[in-house]
Amino acid sequence: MQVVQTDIVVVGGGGAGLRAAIAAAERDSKLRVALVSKVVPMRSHTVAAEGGAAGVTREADSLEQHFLDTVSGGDWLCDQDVVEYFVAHCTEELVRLEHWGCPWSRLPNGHVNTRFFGGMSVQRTWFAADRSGFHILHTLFQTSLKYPSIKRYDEFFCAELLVDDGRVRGIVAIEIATGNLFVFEAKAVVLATGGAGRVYRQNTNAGTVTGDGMGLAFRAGAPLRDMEFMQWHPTCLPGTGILMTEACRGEGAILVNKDGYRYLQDYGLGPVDPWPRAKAMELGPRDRLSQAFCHEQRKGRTLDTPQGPAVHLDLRHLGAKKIHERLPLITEAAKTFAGVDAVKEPIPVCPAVHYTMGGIFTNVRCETPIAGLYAAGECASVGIHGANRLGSNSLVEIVVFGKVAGDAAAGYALSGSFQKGPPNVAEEGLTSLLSNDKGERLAVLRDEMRDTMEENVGIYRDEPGLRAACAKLATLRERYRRGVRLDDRSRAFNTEWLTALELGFALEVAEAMAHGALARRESRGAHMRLDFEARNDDAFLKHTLARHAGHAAPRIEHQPVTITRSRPRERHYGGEGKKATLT
Amino acid sequence: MNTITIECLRYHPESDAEPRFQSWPVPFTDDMSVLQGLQYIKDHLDGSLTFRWSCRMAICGSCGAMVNGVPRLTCETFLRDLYPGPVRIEPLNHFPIVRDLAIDQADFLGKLQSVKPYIIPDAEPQGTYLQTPEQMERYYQYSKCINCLLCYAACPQYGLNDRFTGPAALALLHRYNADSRDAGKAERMEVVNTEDGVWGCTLVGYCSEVCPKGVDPARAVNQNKIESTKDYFFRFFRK
Amino acid sequence: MKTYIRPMSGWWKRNPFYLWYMLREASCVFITAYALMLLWGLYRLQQSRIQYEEWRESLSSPLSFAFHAFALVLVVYHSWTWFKIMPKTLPRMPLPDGLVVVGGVAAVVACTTALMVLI
Amino acid sequence: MKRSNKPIFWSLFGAGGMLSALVGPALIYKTGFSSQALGYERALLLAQNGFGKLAILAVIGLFLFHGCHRLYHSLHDFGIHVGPGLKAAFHGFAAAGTLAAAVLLAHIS
Ligand SMILES: Cc1cc2nc3c(=O)[nH]c(=O)nc-3n(C[C@H](O)[C@H](O)[C@H](O)COP(=O)(O)OP(=O)(O)OC[C@H]3O[C@@H](n4cnc5c(N)ncnc54)[C@H](O)[C@@H]3O)c2cc1C
Ligand code: SF4
Ligand code: F3S
Ligand code: FES
Repeated sequence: MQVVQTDIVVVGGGGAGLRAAIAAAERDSKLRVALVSKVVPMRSHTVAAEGGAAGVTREADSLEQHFLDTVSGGDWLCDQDVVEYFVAHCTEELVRLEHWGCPWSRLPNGHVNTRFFGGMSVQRTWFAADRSGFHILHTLFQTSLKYPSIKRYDEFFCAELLVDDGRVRGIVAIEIATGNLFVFEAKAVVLATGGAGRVYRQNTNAGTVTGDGMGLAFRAGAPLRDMEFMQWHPTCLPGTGILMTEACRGEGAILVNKDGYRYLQDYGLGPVDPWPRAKAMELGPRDRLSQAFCHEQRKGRTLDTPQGPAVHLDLRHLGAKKIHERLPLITEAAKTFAGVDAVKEPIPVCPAVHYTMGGIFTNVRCETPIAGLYAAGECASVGIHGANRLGSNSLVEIVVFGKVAGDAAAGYALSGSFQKGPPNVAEEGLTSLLSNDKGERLAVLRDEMRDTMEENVGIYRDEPGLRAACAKLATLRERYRRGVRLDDRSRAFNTEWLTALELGFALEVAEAMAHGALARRESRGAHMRLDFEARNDDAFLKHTLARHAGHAAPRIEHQPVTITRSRPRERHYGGEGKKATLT
Repeated sequence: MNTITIECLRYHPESDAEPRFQSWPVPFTDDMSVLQGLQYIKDHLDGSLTFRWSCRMAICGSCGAMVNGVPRLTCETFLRDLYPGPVRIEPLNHFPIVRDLAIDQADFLGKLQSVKPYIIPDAEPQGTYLQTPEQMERYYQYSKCINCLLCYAACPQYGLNDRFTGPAALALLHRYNADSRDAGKAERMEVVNTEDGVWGCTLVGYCSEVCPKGVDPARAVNQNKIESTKDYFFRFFRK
Repeated sequence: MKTYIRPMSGWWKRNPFYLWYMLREASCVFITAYALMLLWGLYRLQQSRIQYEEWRESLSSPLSFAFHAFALVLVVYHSWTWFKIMPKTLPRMPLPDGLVVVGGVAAVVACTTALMVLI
Repeated sequence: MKRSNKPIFWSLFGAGGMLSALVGPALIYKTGFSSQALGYERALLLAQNGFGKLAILAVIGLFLFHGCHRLYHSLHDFGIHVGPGLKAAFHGFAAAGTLAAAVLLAHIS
């Protein structure tokens, strides 16, 4: 085993990880920052985000409104102190990205332009055409090249967190190209490993989004919070799950069922006119839109495509010019992956798993309960998304809290309060997978997990289904422990081995989701229980905490939500929304 | 369902002295990409087949390979268009092979760093910079590069001399030089002006032909030949 | 880390695009030879009428004929590629690429016509 | 980082490329396929005239620089290493040819 000594390890080269590394490097250039990522940073999933990032700039807008939209969007499960910090720092981070070169789309006068997004009451979303995540990620990556104290370990797979005595000591990582194990001894570790959407079958996420960081922290003793809240994006291509960004609707696209009827009006999102209207109809929040789809499907009003049921996303009335100018990537993707010319035909779409609201529990300083361990980005649950994330809040979350995490980790590493001496490392477990002669095929276990989640921990849930899912996941974990048999037993670039390790994390993360969902006997935000249709603030205005319990099922606890200014109300969409002017 | 033969170049550094081809019959539907074909092989036929992928929507730049001799993103190349096959998949040309289809990207990453692909500001403004859509248009096209390296696999000059900075890195260099917010052109011209900067290019032009994002790196490189020439002759007049 | 580096030999045969490129580059052999031929003619011109006429005579030999035929084909191809890639080599133009190419081709036609009349 | 001196030779290459693209086809057609072209009187007249001299020098010199530049690149394309010596030889050859043309033109009066 090779040993790398460093001050801070950042695991993850997505938006959150890069921002954290830059923040740490800017805090003190003498700190050695190791940026460890299983893919070269610009391949991270942030690259695929299309729509944009929210930050208050318009005169008609206010931090208060962004706060309220976020808290009500999250169905009051947000920690309001954290949301206050968040909305106050969004714009400054977006401006910083602008200074670093991010090509935000502009108004003719040279100022940054903003667009509507679902659940946002004003045009607040900064965008770079429909390649917002791509440009943010490349801007951050290229900017990170400026700091000599950031040392990159590209294509290193973090397989274990080293924790002694409640303090983080470093990580163990596999150098993918050679299969060699590396120990990174560090004073502080930032996890920025992204979400866990790949525990489901049909999703918008990249292949790397397997919940590794959540699994790492979970096993090391940090609780996962609110894992039952999974966001379905209402407009994805059936089959592949490739996303047709919400920005389509932000620009004025409409959703119709097989009869050409704008069905959202039947689900409390109307009235249809005047259109467009903020937070109404197609600009309603994602959970409501995905749920409406399920109802339409049940009523038999969806279209049948070879890849499954779908409705139509219609852009045609926007006209060729606007479509090509504002939504070039989507037009291209619709053409390539669905064979549809968005200018001439509507695009068939359906909901697919999109975003993991829950994650590693942290406070507003991105601290986990393990000293020296920080988490930021989609892998973390810092408390801003609650029961449902608003579109365009997460691209800005990754920079706001990426910075916080990097700063905090640097402060900790400089403070001297970390533990000294080499950590204890046990190699067993990681390489044992390579020597199994008996066992099941990896893809079999993986597919069974995905199908279980899709079927029983879907948009609508009920007790029997969730119980079945919990039982199934327990047996899958058991079968995984008994052994998977790999075709590939070699060390160099063994992606099958890595996939097996990922599956290990994913199974445990999926279990936290299913058990959290089972325990939450109410409907809130993205968590819809057929057997408990109403929100129940008396019993469940609480975060769910899942604690790892070895080979047994996770222990579920609940934790109070911080409320500062906004008492829970009904969530209002549709008619209550104001008329919006599109520019 | 139709079946198509996929033949892949394979190389394992621990056991192979040189690469060899292996082929598999793969059942496919009309909406299956070459990447999905490879995934099918990995899941069901041979778990040791090694290739990179991530977004599967042509934006992360991971999945480039030679498909029937042409550099392509495998996630947006469809088996239906290659029917009846066989389809021949090789790692991107001109790069060292680490294993099977995975090539060593370290050289490019070093080059990217060498062109200083970040804003080198004059002075930071209050609030955002003003930049009109016209000013943005001057560099935007070059900022669309996804670092997929297809252009390097297309460029024989890079294959013949791997010190050549190459199309994508030079396109990104140009992207920052052309950005109204940047003041670092003089520093970057040092890279442009070397023998292995723009002068490594003989305008083969295939780089732009294969670029999946319309970046047109050949244009960035060759416009900088003029820039470099101006820089060469006018440096005596500048202070 | 052990890697395998594939050889480059014969690369221009791998793709028709490269063959066309090599063809374009091959025009330089003829352009060089043609310049030398003209230089030789200039030398003869400087000597005397007789020697110059001898040189002109040599231009109608079968060998010269073949040379000119190849040269003409390749130089025409060179002209075409030269203007086709023109938009990429010029500094930023306010014109669309297509117009630059059309302009280039028009210039070739104009020059050719002028020379046809003049000499 | 070492500055390349390519800009000098590339400019000459470019000028030659442009000139040959414009006039190459017509010139080659005339010298190769038209027996009346370039009669002694007209040729002499051209070589005596100042502009004519310049035109002849440009055609010969720039064609040579253009061709030689591409020639040594082609050697490189064929995998033959072109060191500084060989490079100098190619450019020297073009320069010598140009010089010869200039001397000859100076002698024609
Ligand atoms: C298609 C799509 C569109 C979206 N559009 C929007 C939008 O318009 N607006 C918005 O606000 N949000 C959007 N989102 C959400 C947003 O993009 C993500 O939440 C955000 O980018 C996550 O960033 P991250 O840095 O946390 O994680 P990621 O970008 O996923 O990065 C994770 C990093 O961790 C690394 N990693 C993971 N596991 C390991 C391991 N075991 N070892 C080493 N490294 C590891 C990975 O290599 C990667 O570098 C979208 C999401 C999707 C899927
Ligand atoms: S220039 Fe084009 S081909 Fe080259 S790396 Fe960038 S996107 Fe890929
Ligand atoms: S293919 Fe290579 S030679 Fe130049 S024009 Fe493109 S970089
Ligand atoms: S998988 Fe991302 S570009 Fe193909």
